Amino acid sequence: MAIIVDEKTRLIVQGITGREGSFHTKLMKEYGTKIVAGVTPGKGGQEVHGIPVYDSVEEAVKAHPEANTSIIFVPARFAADAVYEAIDAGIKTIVVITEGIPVHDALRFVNYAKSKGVTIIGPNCPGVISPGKAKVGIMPGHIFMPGNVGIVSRSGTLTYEIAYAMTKAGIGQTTAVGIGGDPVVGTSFVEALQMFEDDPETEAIVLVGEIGGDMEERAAKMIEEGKITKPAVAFIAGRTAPPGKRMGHAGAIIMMGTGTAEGKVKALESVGVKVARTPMEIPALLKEVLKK
Amino acid sequence: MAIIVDEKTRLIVQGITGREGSFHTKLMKEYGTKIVAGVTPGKGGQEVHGIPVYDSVEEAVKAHPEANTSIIFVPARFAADAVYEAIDAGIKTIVVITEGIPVHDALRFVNYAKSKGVTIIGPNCPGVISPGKAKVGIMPGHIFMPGNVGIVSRSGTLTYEIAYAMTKAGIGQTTAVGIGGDPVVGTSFVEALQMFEDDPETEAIVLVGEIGGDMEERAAKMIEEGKITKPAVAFIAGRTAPPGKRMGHAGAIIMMGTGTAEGKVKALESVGVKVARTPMEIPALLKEVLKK
Amino acid sequence: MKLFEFEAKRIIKELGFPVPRSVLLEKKDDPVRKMKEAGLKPPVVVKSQVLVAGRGKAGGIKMAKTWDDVVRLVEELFNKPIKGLFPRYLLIEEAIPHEKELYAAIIIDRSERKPVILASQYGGMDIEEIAREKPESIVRYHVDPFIGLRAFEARKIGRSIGLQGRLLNSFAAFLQVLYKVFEKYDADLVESNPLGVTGDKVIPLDARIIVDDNSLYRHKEFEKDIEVTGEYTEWEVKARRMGLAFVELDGDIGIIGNGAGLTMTTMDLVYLHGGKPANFLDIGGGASKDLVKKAVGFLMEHPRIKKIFMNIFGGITRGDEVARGIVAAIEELGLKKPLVVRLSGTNEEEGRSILEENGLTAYTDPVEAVKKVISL
Amino acid sequence: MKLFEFEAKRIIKELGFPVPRSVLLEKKDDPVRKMKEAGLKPPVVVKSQVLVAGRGKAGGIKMAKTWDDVVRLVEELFNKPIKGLFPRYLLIEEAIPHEKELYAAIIIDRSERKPVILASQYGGMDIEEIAREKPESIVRYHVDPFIGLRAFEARKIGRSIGLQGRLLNSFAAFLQVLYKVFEKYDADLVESNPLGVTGDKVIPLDARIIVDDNSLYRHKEFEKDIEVTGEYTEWEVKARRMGLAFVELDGDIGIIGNGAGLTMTTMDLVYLHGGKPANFLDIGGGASKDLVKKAVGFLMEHPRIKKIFMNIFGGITRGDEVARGIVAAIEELGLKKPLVVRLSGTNEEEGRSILEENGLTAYTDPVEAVKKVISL
Repeated sequence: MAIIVDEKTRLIVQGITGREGSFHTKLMKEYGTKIVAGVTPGKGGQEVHGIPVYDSVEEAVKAHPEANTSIIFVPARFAADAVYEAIDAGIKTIVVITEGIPVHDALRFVNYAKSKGVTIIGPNCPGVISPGKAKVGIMPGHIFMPGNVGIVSRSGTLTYEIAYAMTKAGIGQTTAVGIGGDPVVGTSFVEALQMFEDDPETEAIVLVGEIGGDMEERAAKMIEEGKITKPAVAFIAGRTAPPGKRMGHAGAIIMMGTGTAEGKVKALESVGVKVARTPMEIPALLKEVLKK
Repeated sequence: MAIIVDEKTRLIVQGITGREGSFHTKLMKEYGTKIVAGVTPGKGGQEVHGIPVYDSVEEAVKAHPEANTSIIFVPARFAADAVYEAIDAGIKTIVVITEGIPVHDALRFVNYAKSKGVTIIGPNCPGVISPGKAKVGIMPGHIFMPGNVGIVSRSGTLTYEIAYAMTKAGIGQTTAVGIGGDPVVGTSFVEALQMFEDDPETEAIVLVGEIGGDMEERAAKMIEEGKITKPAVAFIAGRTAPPGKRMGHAGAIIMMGTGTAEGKVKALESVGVKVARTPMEIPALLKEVLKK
Repeated sequence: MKLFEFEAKRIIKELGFPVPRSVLLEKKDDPVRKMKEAGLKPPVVVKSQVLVAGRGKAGGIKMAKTWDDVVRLVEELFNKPIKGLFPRYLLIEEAIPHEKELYAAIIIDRSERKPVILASQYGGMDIEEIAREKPESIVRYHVDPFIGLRAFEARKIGRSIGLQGRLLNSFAAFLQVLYKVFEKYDADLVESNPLGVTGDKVIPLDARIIVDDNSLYRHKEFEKDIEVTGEYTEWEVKARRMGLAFVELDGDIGIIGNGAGLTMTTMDLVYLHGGKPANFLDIGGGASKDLVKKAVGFLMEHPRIKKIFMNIFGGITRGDEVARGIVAAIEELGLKKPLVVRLSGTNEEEGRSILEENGLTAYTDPVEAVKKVISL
Repeated sequence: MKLFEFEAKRIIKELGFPVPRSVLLEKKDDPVRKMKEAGLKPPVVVKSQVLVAGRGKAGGIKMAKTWDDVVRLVEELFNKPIKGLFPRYLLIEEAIPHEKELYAAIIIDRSERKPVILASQYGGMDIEEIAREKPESIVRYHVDPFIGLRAFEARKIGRSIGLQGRLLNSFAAFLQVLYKVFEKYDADLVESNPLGVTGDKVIPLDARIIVDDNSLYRHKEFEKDIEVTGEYTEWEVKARRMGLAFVELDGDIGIIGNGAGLTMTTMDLVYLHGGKPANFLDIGGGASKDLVKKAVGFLMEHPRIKKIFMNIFGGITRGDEVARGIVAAIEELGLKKPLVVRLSGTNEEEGRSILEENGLTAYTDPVEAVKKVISL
């Protein structure tokens, strides 16, 4: 097993004719992901890397009723519309790669998705990979390998860094989820952790956080409450980031005293989660917790 | 039994301190309706005709958890807010007397109510009376009498006229529902007919329509489809109303050819519903159908 | 409230969709100078700004190919009544060559209680006409009022009337702007007919907006002299200014009722017994003495009305208030015309006794009352 | 993008809530004449328009009781830096006597993914300070973004901070306007602190709006010279104009990374190994050759930066594009400073060979690379 995407994933690529959409469609296909259709309004009838393109998600789903997942590469101004389109066409898992989506747009479509029972990953995320099964994202596939550790991360490249270090150390992954770096994302640490907890193949979890918000603190609380029984290790980026410059604003106000790397590290360590000082330390920490 | 309101009705009056709210609270109370609380923001702590007034529906419901129905007398500009307030406080039946509510407001709160499983009667309606059990509205109570005929009507005063004629002829009512004269109302003929069909005490139904829209045609279709098995008689107001002056606009466009009194009379007669030429003919028609 | 074409187009442009370039003309204006100031030159279309359906067929829209045409047609149209109405404004618009005319509108579907988009590839005729001649061409699409019209939905509507490529995108963008207009201005109706197709773009050649009267308190920008609109007769304008819900008909028996249904039924009853109603006048629910007085006084003054029939069944309206209003009207104006009153319902006894004290009788049975008024 | 107090107040007023009467002053303006034109007279408050928290405590807000005070304080405040920033504008506002100061704000709750209203009866100090001193006084209320803030909810919030009567209604009306601002302007934050209480009305004595940068394409009205805002350093302004996500720090090692997390981690690594990062520069996902060239060139020009560390792990970013960008930058500007590159991920081999062809080596291990850059 795995979470979010696996061998049963049948993918639609929204924005398939764009530069990034087309490039990553090729890479995902090469990785072995079953891509059934692409969508670009006005380009219906074309083919991209052998994949048929439709004018709308509705038409794509009509022609390929097995489609269950969508990945979105469309530009920020049109991305919210693409998400609604996928939801209304019955797609149950939507990965939003697009960066720069207005936060009020995300606020709305994330709430809409929730009301329809749809899982959103992102926006502004690298996607999800279940090594050996399916890659629905833009991560370089070769640095991952199948295994029994789940990764959940707010940062794209940092995930690659850590997965790469794990793979080199012989530790494979069930699934790696990049939840996205925007203030409002569809799936937070809390939900991803729960999915890993429920996944029988996952034996340990790597949590990659960064400054801002209080997701890491909420994850720590979950662990404290005993909802997560699997061992977890963590890395938090931004220990040297200056407060107030970019992250120290609105988001931090509600959750007083949280939002700093120190706060997050402390919250996690206080519930027994080992926090690495560099991404490269993660494999060693994992080996420790997996031994037990 | 009866529909919408009955002896189990526990009523909150929103806008109880206003002129109409206070006047009709007195009349409803005299009729025997169990009024448990009134609400007027900023007037909490007062009493009106012995009924305690609260600042919000939430507080009223907290103090009187048996409350299940609300009647709204607040001015048009604030009426939508009052409806939302009642819905969010858990009230399941809301009668909106207020006239002059913008149709876009009604569009929204009617859809909101539907999503929450709440029954709205009105806006711009006289309310609902189940003679001998409860009066939640502004109709003169003395012209109604308990019995076995249900009345559903788009017009307030016309309902009184017909009920009065029935009562004088010795035909009583289970419930009389004034659904309201606005283009968008919470409960339409179709829903009210279904309620009467499901009510064991109701043996016949009087349908009081008027020009505009296609509610009467939809009711006829329901009867044709066999969903309504109880005998029905009807009156349609506006046979001499000039087309185009007030009703013959936007609303008629979707349902081409419908909207005129002639069309409605024809639709109803074609499914075997007797249509009275004057309100005064209703009792005679009812006696005919009840005899069978 | 119906808006003029020029107002509707101004709003559409404001919310982001291009409309034909134009100048608005009053009678005192020099059309040639105004056009030159705006950089417009013939060919142009001169359009009578009247709130009447079928304006084109009635000769209210003319093409001017030369400056001479402009001068002549402006003169002509200002002096030509369209279905009885003289325009206060003319709109002079660049002539837009177009290959095709579409239809697009948004209204409220009363049964579904949702906004509904209507679209057809056959524009340029009334929707009723399209419905008669090409019923299958009309596409209907319901919108969730909490979510609005999303781009993919607008494109779907466009595809379903046969559009594609850039033209589809232009149409979809137009529908989204139309929806914004619908929402922002509390519209009962927004319509563009015809919606022209020129190359890969759509452009609204005509536009209509009807604003929900109940919402006017939050659209003060439309507070204008209602006489200007031409939507109402002289006496209807007077009535509106007085706050009376009055519609003029062509008979001689003045009608006052409380509630639209009862008032219409009263008209029906008069007609059924051989009389001709002169009007519809609904004093609504909970009418005060003053409103009743105003209503009675208004019909007393109306020259075509020979007698008045007042049919009141009290609910929120109280019989005593009505009676006091009648008495006050008569005290002030005198009983110039026969007045028959029918009074039942809330506080009917009090009302009846007030009338009796002042020498008037009130009927209980409406049919009896109708027969009486016709016999007078 | 942070808006100035005067902009925030202008918006609040536009959407329907009264703010103190005021005039906006530039350095060239005569304060007395401008005030007289606007019908303002002392006592007034003179406020330095800088985008800095704690402006009052830093001496940026002064009360002027006489005309002489006005002239003196205007002169003084224009020449007084607040936390290093000189104001381009001063706001002169009528002094509003008030009995009490409240706090009201709307932000986005990331965890609940809902807008959340924050309110407290103790305004006038920072929310962090209120949270420390009167945590129980802060009321939080979540709003459904599809429905918005309804009046009864606004009243509930007001009651829960102890308001009642007309004051409650005024506060509720203010919250509803604040929510409209939040929605209409895609705000990350709208705040009024203090929100004054004068009689039975509230009045925003200060107001802050932060607009979501991602939404600026639909708020062209805020397109302004970013230098004016004082939010950014000279080099940050330059970077923004070039489209670079650059934050200036005080070290000497220039940092380029792809992705915020990796870039921050790169800073952390440098620091951990004894170096001092000079900046944060994230070239983001899918950077083109041109962007990379711009980024490298930018750090090459920055005077405080002595050496550059570039840490790239390719995902959507391709190693070959990055390598081409580096080569292009060096070709144009020369290799003025030591540059250490670490390159892994998508197209890393192609990238590495491009660099090698041009005489540069790229590391695979970031720790090795960090040690190298620090050793230089």
